[in-house]
Formats: sequence, C-alpha cells, structure tokens
Amino acid sequence: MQEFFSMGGYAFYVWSSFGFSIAGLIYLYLASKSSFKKKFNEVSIWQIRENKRVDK
Amino acid sequence: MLLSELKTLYKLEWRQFSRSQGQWLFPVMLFILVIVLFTVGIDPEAHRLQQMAPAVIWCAFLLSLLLALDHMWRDDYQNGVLEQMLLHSESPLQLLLHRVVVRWVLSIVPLLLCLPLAISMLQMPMTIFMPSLLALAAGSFVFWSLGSALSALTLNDRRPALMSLLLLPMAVPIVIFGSRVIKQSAMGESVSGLVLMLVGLSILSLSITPWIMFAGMRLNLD
Amino acid sequence: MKKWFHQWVSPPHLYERADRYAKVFLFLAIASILVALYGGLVLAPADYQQGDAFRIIYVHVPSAWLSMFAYAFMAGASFVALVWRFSAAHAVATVIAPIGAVFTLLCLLTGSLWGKPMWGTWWEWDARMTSELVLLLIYLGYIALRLSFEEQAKADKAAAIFALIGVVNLPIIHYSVYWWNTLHQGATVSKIGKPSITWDMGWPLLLMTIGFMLFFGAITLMATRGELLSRERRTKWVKELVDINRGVN
Amino acid sequence: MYSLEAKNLSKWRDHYCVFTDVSFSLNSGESLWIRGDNGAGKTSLIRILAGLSKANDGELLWNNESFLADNSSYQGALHYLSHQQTLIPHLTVLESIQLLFPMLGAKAASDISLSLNDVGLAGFEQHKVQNLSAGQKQRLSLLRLLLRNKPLWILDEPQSHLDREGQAWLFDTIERHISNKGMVIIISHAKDLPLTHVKSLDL
Repeated sequence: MQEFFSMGGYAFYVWSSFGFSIAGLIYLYLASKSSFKKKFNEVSIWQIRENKRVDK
Repeated sequence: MLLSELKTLYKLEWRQFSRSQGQWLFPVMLFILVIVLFTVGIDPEAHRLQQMAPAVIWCAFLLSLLLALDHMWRDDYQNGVLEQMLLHSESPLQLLLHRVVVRWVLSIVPLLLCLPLAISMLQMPMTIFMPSLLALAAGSFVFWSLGSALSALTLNDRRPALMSLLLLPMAVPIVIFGSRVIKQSAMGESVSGLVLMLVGLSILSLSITPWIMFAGMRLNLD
Repeated sequence: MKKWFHQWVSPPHLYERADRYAKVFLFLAIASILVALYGGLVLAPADYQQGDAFRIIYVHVPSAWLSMFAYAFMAGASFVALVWRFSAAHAVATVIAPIGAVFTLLCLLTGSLWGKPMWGTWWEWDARMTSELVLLLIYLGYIALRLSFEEQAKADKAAAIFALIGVVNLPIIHYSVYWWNTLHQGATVSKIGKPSITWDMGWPLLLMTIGFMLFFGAITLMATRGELLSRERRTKWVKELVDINRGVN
Repeated sequence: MYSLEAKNLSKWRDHYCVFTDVSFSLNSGESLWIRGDNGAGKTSLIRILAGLSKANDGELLWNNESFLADNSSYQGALHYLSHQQTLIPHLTVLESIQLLFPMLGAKAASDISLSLNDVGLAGFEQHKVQNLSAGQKQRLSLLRLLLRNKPLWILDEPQSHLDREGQAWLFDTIERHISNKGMVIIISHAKDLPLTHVKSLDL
C-alpha cells in the first residue's frame, strides 16, 4: 500500500496530475449543470416578464 | 468601369497616405524602438546580438504592422465610408483586396527601408539583406491579409487589442520560417525553400481572406 | 438521410434526446474512467525507463486528444451551422469552446507535471506542448470574440468563421512547430525514448480515452440543452416546457 | 416609372423585435416620410431598404419584382445617405469631390465650382474637411446626391446640422427630384415636411 502511494518516488507528479484531471472533469460537470439551470431560470424569468408586457 | 474605380482607389489611398500627418512614421519608430529595447535588455555583445537578431527583427516587424493594421478599416467604418464603398462598388471583393494590397505596400516599404539599419544595429552581416527582405515581404503579406480579415471580423469591438490577440497565435509559422531564413542566410546556407514556403503561405492566405473580410463586413454593417 | 438529419437537429428534438443521452453517456463515462484508473494506476506495470511517472500518460494523452477532438467537433459544427443554417449547431459550438479550453489546460498542466521529473524542467519547448499552448490561445480568442458581440446572431457567425480560420491554420502551426522542434532537438537530452506500449499498459489508456470522450459528450449535451432553451426562448416548445416545469399550465 | 413596395417587413435582433409588419408602396413622383420615436427602428428599416441589412420576414418588390439584398438593378437605382457624414477628415473639399465621391457612387463632377456654388461652399475648395463646420460638412455630403442622377434617394435625417437656408435648399432639391419622377424615402424628426406628394409611415 505504502509502495502504491509513493509511486516509485514520483508521488507528487503522478498524484497531482490525476488530481488536477479529476478536478477538471468535476468542474466541467458542475459548470455544465449549473449553466443549464442558470439558462433555464433566465428563460423563465424572461417569459414571465414578456407575458406581462404582452398583457399590458 | 472597375479599372477606373481601382484607379480612383489608388489615388485616394496615396492622397490619404501623404496627408496622414506623419502617421506612416509611427510603425517605423516602433520597429526601431523594439530593437533598441531588446538590445538594452541584454549585454550587447556581437555573438549574443546575432543569436537574437532573427527573432528580434521578426517580432519588431510584426508588432509594427499591428499598429498600421489597426487603421485598416476602422476609420472608414466609423465615418460611414466603408458601407458606402461596398454599396456602390461594381465588385466589392476586388476593391477590398486591392485596398489591402495597397495599404500593405505603403506600410512595409518604410519598414523595409529601415532593414539595413536594423541589420547593422544587430551586428549581422549585410549579406542577409536580400533573403530577409524577400522573407519579410512574403511573411508580412500573410500576416497583413489575415490581420485585415480579422479586423473586419472584429470591427464592432472598440478595443484594438482583440484583433491582435486573435492574429498573433496565427503568426507562429511565419516567425518560425522567417527567422530561420535570417539565421540560415547569415550562415551562408541556401534559403530558397523557406522563402518559397512563405510565398506559398501568402498565396494561400490571398485566396481565403477576401471572403472572410467581406463576410465580416456584411456582418458588422448589419 | 437529410430529412432524418434535419429532424434530429431540430431544437426540441435535440433538447429532449440530449437529456437521455447525456445520462447514458455520463454513466458509461464514469464506469470506464473508474476501470481505467484502476487499470492504469494498479494493474499496469511500471515503465522500465520512466518508472511510475509514466502513469501520467493515462490523463495526459486523453486530455490532449480531447483538446483536439473538441476543436475539430466545434469547427465541424460551425461549418454545418454556416452552410446549412442549423441554429442548433451554433449552440453546440458555443458550449464546446470553454470545454475544449479546459481540456487543453489540463493537457498542459499534466504535461508540465510529467516534464518536470523527465526533462528536469516544468516547461520544455517540445513541439506538442508548444502547439497545445497555441491551441489554448486560439480557444481563448474564440471565446473573447464571441463575448465581444452584443447580438447573438452576429457572434455566432463571426465565431464560426474564426473557428474555420483556425482549422486551416492549426495544421500549419502544428507542422511548422514540429519542424522547428526537430531542428533544435539535438540540444536537449530527454529521458523519454519511444515508449513501446504493451497491451497491459495500453488498454487502460484506450479505455480512459473512451471514457473522456463519453464524458465530453455528456457535458456537451447538458450544456447544449441550456443554450438551446436560451436561444429558442420565443418558440412555442420552450414556452410550453417552461410553463410545465413552473407548474403553471 | 419605378415602384417600390414593401410587404410585412419585420426585423428582429435576437429576442428583441425592432419592428414588425411594415408595409408601404411608393411610385415615381412620390416621397415617403418615415417617422417615429428614438429607437423605433427607423434606421434599421432604412438600412434594409438600402440593401445593407436583411429583413427577417416580409418581401420587398422593385418594379413588381422581388429582390434579394444584392439585386444589382435595384442597387444601381438607389442613393443612400446615412446619418453619418461619410467624409474623410484630412481630405480637402476638392479632393473629396474628385477622389472620395467617385468611390461612393457619384460621378466626378464636370463643373466643380458650379456644384459647390449650389451647396454654398464656393471658395472652400482647398479647406480640409476637418476644418469645416458641421453644417458645411452636411452640405458637402449632400452634394453627392446631385453628382449622379439616381431615381431613388434614401436619406437618413438629411437636414441635421443645416441652417434655415440650407434646409430650404435641401427641400427645394428634393422637391425638384420628385417632380422629375424621382422617389425619396426620408427619415426626419421635423414636425412638418415642406414637401408635396408626401406619404408618411409611422413606426
């Protein structure tokens, strides 16, 4: 186990590479998800406003 | 009809060039200044200067052209001349292309005249003059035509930096081939292949950029 | 064929399907990435030259591949959007740009982390790294160009044209950088020989790449849905959809 | 005889509607006065008519034939003056007429002093455009209208910056053009246009 984590002395480079990559993927996932939600809210607010404008 | 239109264009460009209150000197001044700044940044010993010279000449040259490219369409776009020209021209594509070529000639000739000065400032042998002249002419045309296309695309943006940021990454091949020409000709090697490569790139850019220019203008004038 | 394509890329259809496909892609992507992680970090033997540092390849190469694949996909979408005027394709190109930029950044980061132990420096002017850096700058330029327009329709067209200029330029940049690199390569001593990849080292790489691509597909679809809603906000299907989800009816 | 007809033109900018359902028809010897508040889309409409922009919906007929934005027979028949003055500041008045205007679709003037006299700029031949007053610049750019005879004039606020005398000259010129079987489309904020045969279109 100890040997696995030390990565033959390259632990810092290997683990930070994998760490950055996984973090990057998670960031992309969250960003896409939140952008969808943001856009959805934006459109529904826009639509409420638009309906009011048309009713007037 | 088109011929007389082009003749008028040439006359108009020449008149504007001679009336620009010395504006054509700005790129030349920038060219010299960049070389001076590079040199004072290191210890100016002959071998070090010679090592840097190809890159310094090319970077200074392209940066100076950026200064001139900024005025390619913007002034005429803002005072409404550009849309009228497109509206009334027999062949807008050709007109735009001719204007690009005319302005290119008017901008690089003063810079090329300074080339001997730059070569001697960087303590390079004068034998590199001819090959580097050819390479700078061909390479700068690629840069210039792509730059004109990109500035037509970014006309609506008031910040002049955007076009430079889009254009400069595309200059990587030009600088690679072009500075290689200077380096190899200083060592007395043959550079015709490299110069031909740059000429090839300029023909490629000539065939693509007019369409981009035209599309960019239509889009920004809408 | 064309009719089928037209129907498939019609925004409401794409919106509806995108949700389902995104979930499937995401599931498959996570599964294959996890298996590939196990394969790459545990099962694969250490390289005889580079030791365990070579394992960085399992994240470096897939992100490099994705950075280019994403650009090609974005340019393809831009081309389709310009020529056949598919508004949905513009939406796809819009959302890909930042995703591609993140993959490019990951590729540069992991490449740098790999370069430090192997070359002894964080940044080596290696041909691939250099052209990857130029690619990042082009992605950023694309995004900046898009942001400089107030009007979406104009931004779409200008950005699509720029993406296509990039398609012509990137191979030229790539090959010129390679050529430049081989000329001065003699000076650098690199510990990397050509790593001959054996099957037990290779399959996690392949699986990881597939996983990254599936993941790319999933998040692109998710983001495209939002973009489609925003662009099509005046249409009936969006109005109905928003009404239903708000519970107004 | 010419005719221009617009049927249900609409212009959108993304989700924002600039105008919808604009229709009018115009024949030789008539003028159209486009009125509306700021931001009502007057300039957008006029740029569509000049062929610089495209309508999202609707149809335009020139001599009862529909045209796309780059129809050359229509383009060759119109003269569009935008609200910009379309002049290059460091040229002289004379150079503008001899070099710039031919690029912008006007013929080189046969008798320059006569035409300059017409717009009240006689004696200013060697002055640079940047040194002229706003009204003089406007007069100079209006001179383009006279240098080539085109049937359809499209004018975006032509009387801005003009003094009373200049305006009188402008409307005289327009009136003469109309009585010569020309057509004029004009955007103006004036309360009242001193023109006969004028139709108005409210946006």
